Amino acid sequence: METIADFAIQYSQFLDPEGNASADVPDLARDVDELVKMYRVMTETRVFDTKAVNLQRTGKLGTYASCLGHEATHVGMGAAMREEDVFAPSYREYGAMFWRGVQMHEVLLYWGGDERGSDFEKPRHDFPFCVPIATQCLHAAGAAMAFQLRGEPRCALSSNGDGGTSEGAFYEAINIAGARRLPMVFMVVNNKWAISVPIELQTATKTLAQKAVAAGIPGIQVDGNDVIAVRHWVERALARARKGDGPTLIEAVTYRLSDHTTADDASRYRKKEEVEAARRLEPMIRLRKYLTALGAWDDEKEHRLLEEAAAKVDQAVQRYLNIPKAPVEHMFDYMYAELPLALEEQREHAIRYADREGNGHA
Amino acid sequence: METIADFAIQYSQFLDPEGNASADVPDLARDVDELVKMYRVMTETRVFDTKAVNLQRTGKLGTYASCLGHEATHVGMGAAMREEDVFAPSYREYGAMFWRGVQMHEVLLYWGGDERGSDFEKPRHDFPFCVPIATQCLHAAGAAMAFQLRGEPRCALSSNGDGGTSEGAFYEAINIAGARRLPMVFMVVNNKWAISVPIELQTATKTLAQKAVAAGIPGIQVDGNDVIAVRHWVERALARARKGDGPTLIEAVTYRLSDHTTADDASRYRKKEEVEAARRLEPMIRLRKYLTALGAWDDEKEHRLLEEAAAKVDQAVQRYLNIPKAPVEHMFDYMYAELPLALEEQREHAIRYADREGNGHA
Amino acid sequence: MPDVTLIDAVTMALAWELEHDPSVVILGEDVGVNGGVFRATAGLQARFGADRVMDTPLAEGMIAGVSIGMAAQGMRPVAEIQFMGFIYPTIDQMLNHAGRLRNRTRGRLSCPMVLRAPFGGGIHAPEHHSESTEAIFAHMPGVRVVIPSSPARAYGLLLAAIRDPDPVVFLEPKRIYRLNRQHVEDNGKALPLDVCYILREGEDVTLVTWGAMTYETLKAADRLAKSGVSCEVIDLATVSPIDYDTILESVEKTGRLVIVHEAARTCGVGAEVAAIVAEKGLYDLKAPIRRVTGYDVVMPLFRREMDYMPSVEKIVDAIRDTLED
Amino acid sequence: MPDVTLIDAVTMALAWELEHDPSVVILGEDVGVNGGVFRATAGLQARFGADRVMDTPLAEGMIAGVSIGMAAQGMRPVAEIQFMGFIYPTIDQMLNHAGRLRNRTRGRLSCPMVLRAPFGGGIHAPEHHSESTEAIFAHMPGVRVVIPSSPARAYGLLLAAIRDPDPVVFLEPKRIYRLNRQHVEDNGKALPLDVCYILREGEDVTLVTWGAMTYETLKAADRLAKSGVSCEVIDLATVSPIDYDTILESVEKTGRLVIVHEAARTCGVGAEVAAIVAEKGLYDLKAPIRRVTGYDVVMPLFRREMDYMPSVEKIVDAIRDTLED
Ligand SMILES: Cc1ncc(C[n+]2csc(CCOP(=O)(O)OP(=O)(O)O)c2C)c(N)n1
Ligand SMILES: Cc1ncc(C[n+]2csc(CCOP(=O)(O)OP(=O)(O)O)c2C)c(N)n1
Ligand SMILES: [Mg+2]
Ligand SMILES: [Mg+2]
Repeated sequence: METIADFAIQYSQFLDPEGNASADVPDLARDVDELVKMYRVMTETRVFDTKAVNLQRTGKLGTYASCLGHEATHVGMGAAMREEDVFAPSYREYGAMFWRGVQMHEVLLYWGGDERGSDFEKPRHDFPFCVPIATQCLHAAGAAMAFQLRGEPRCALSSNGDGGTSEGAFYEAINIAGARRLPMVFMVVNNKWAISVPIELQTATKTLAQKAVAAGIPGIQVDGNDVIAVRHWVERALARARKGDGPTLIEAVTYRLSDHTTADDASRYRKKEEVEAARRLEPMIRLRKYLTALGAWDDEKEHRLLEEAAAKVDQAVQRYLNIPKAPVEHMFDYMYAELPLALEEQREHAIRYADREGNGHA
Repeated sequence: METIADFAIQYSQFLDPEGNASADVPDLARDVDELVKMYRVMTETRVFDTKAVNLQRTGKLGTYASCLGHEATHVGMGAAMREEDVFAPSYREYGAMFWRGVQMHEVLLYWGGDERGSDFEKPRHDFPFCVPIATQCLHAAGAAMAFQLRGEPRCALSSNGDGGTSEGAFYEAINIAGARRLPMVFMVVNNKWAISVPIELQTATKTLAQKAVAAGIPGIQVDGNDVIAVRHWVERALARARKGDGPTLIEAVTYRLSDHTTADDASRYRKKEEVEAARRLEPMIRLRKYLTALGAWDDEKEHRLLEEAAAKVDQAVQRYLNIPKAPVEHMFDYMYAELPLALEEQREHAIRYADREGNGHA
Repeated sequence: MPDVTLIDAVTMALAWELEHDPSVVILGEDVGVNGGVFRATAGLQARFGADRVMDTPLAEGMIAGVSIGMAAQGMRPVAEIQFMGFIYPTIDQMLNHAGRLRNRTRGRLSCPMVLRAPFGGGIHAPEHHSESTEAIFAHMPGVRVVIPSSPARAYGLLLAAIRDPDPVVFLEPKRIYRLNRQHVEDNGKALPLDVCYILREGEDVTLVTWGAMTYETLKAADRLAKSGVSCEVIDLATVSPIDYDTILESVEKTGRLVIVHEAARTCGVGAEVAAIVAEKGLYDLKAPIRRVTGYDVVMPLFRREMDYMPSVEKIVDAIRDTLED
Repeated sequence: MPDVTLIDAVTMALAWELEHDPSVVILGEDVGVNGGVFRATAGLQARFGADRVMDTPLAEGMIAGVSIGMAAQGMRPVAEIQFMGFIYPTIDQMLNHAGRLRNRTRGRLSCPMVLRAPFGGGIHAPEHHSESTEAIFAHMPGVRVVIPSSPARAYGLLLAAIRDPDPVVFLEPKRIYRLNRQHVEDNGKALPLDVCYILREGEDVTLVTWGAMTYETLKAADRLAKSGVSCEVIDLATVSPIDYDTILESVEKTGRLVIVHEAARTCGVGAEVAAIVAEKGLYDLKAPIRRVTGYDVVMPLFRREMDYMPSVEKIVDAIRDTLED
């Protein structure tokens, strides 16, 4: 037998859990302003996340999917993108969305049961949250096709989890992306769990990065708790895509430190020890240590940042809580560019009953 | 960056197009009886195929999918299986089906528009033809799960084409097979074309065997025009699966020498030269040359075989043509184990109209 | 034993079949250690092992496809789809294979599988978690669609679905999973499929509904009873094939029909019920048929989901209108 | 220019839009060099290039998903699914995304895409090549379902579908692709969506149908005309949302309704038409509504497919029965 093809999957980490930088760090590791900016958004995201969970516990928010532990992966991918690029998230990439301009009260509106939460003031062209797992990968591929056809120097980036890699839609997306050399990046956020299903039951592969081999595209694995590694490799992959050299699959290895959502109780299926061990690898501490070692951070800055983040989150919460229900007819008014005649009677029916219950608008 | 995983795809051919055997041939290459048996079924299959195409041209058969050029791949995979194993074909693996006991008139009945064609006298447990591309891969995986759960030493084998590897169902099947170490083999018959779509537009991968990497299972590529290579590697993969060591993906590289089906005109999208070049690699000639070199074959044997094959095919055609339409009510009688009350009136309605047109039964 | 909820009854039925039929296996996402996101399979993996109660990779089309493969080879898989909003990748396998395998092989192979999924709104769930699209499956020849509306029917109908030699889509109204309790004998006794269940007898109007809407409909009937209106309430239970004799007999008696369902109106199962009566019971009708249904819009996120759903008020008004016609 | 067939008209409409709207692209399996297995896109790749007319890998879910992504970013993709029997992998994307994108983003994003597919039986095609499952798409809020029944309507309605700002499933009755020719002005003039087309005016009975069945239905009307029965034949054309005013007006005039479709009866679109009339036109009905449809079975292989389908005889008898009621 002769070998006719071979493949290797590489792994990259620049910042270890103690905040020590490896020899081969990229320039980004020396760009203190950018690092601090990312640390700020990661911190704001975590403060937001904690608050959102509490809002749900106190009945002020619906089911909410926490991003605890994913801050480096999410902010890293968000920061690597250009404003004109298109992001197709799943449902917990708040760090990436905040970086791109989505506002906290919009995210709260969404989980608060109000469609207006997906009507981002900016970025207008990003896709909304996507709950049906991995379906967004195809939307990103379609967006990339649009950019390619129009000759625009823009890229699409989709994000899905380890569980999402088992869906046919994920594979169909990476395959078409490879076949057409689409300008896009597939982020696979491997947080080890799909609700209660561990990665071992999800697939027999040693890595998720190697799924790329089935599409004939490059795949690499990075430490998803190292924001420098995530941003660096996503930037590289986007640059490559923008040049017309095609898509890349990037597996970011992290851990879901929270329950799957506020409706889940992870203690049913996960060992405390595993979570404790993972907590020691989380992304904030190492970045703070690194910044401190660079002399770019100290307790006082940390203290001020936390206060500012708390204030920002509280403002967003207030704004969210003060937004009254949308008019009942909105459930009809955005179904089509123009409401078909056939639906007018139903629309009046809905308004009549909502009004009767004094529930038409607020 | 460190390399954390690597993969190699191997290629195997024992018989070259001239019928020369490589040094490392397996024992099978010396088992004249088995080789002749395979050559016989390959020949019968080709005679059948030619006849079926003619039946369609003369209006005695519906659209038919020719297997011209696939004889080694199909007979090789069929011969590698055990009777108790389960085969999940697509729609043109006649060589494999004939080997397993499906009768020629049954195949004609199917393409002749009669469901009874899928009611194989044997093998009773094999899946019928499967037109929705790649869906059968999941049925084979399910069969393998049944065998695994019941502790039966049986395997499932699914077969799909190069185009089929683009369907999410194909990937979902290899992924679950890897995750559960299912006793099965995925045959990917790469005949270079999916109707008019060449393999280059189907995927960016260098091989189809490497799709296995995304499922964490072994994948190899064999010369699909070399029946010895096909049967040998499928037998090895089945033995491995039967031992409990899990599934294998085998890409058999061959070529569709015919139109896609009798409804297709390949000259619209394919160069004559390409087909001519492929014809020189076809599977029958090399096997005959090899058998002749072994002293196991000669023109007289060939002549007799062709006569016998023609007679067998003619008998099957006669049997097929003599089978009258099934009763009209059959369209109801196999929908459920017991016909629901709600359908009885419809059933009577159908019978009434068929009878009125003297079309109820024959 | 203590009274049980609808979801307890589902678990009881699954446990009974796992216990008594070795060919029964359960598969789905999070059905194992976690016992399902609604706990329908709680404790089953611990009791019957990870071979009989399998956590699968995240791929609904795969879950349906391997279930068909297992069923064709002698198993009785009971697959769970986590929410009906994620059931759509199974449609290709259910329509092109599950409902056809027996017919296309002339009975050589068959497909005794069950596809379970919670459906419907009203629990403040996230986007895509509140759909009612039973009509899509009701349009598939060869596939039964069964919807229980009480603990006892959940137990008896699920047993029947698992034992049925043909594929069954078993949709569970999650809004009433824990709404109330009822004594259910865990005796392995199945209830008949393909028949309606009359929940309340009445003379003036026939109300046909199923799933969680049986509660709103019964409440409407109660309220109207106070003003002397006698409603007959029929739970369709097997949404396809429909037991239309029971419906026609009732309409023959009452002369009036109101259909209530949560799904969008257009081409919902209510349309089929109305069509059957307009074909076979027209002369019994004293007034136009009415449908109280979800609107032909996307199920709103939860701030507005109750405005989408049929309410007791909407049902009562529709009945009143019918009586005044 | 010479008279054209229905499929010629489809090609003409595609070419017109490719010519006049740079955001229009065509994608699908074998739509390029091969020009589609039915030749609907014949010559278009040669004329507009492989960027505008794209052969895709073999994955229907992908075709729908990338079309949604393109549409959301300003393109107007027209995707072809080779046969309706293979459209089911698109349902998840069409139902969960295409029909919802505008609503769930409150108009920020929209989905102006067309999903074309040939459907229906009667051409002696292989297994899975003859299905009619328009009802599944008709049940999806936010998705239009349009079915032409003549070359002129194929041209005008396809133009309208491509220009519509929302997703349209455009189903082509392949049995009549080449049945007859008609003069069609290639002038880029679209026909209105969301309205029925009255193919024949009449007084005694209203016949509602669509697609290839318009031919059987018109033949039945012709035959009955000889015995003095005057049938009004309505082509639904936009199967969802339904223009029920036209139907109700007709029934008000005739007092009788027969619905004809090829799809399986239960929960077919005919049920919705019947339900609407039983709700809003009941007092106009002089006789029970009748449906002449495919049976609730798998479309038989071709030796028996015509026994499955509504025939002129079946339709004529149903009309006669209605008139005798
Ligand atoms: C198609 C589909 N099936 C099932 C679900 C229910 N569900 C929501 S999240 C989830 C697990 C996803 O795991 P993963 O892809 O690893 O992402 P993570 O939640 O870990 O970020 C499941 C099964 C869904 N949303 N969509
Ligand atoms: C799901 C699905 N989509 C489309 C088709 C139509 N179709 C029939 S065969 C075929 C090409 C299949 O190519 P390949 O998988 O390479 O198998 P081959 O015909 O070459 O053996 C297509 C597109 C189908 N049968 N099923
Ligand atoms: Mg995960
Ligand atoms: Mg091929």
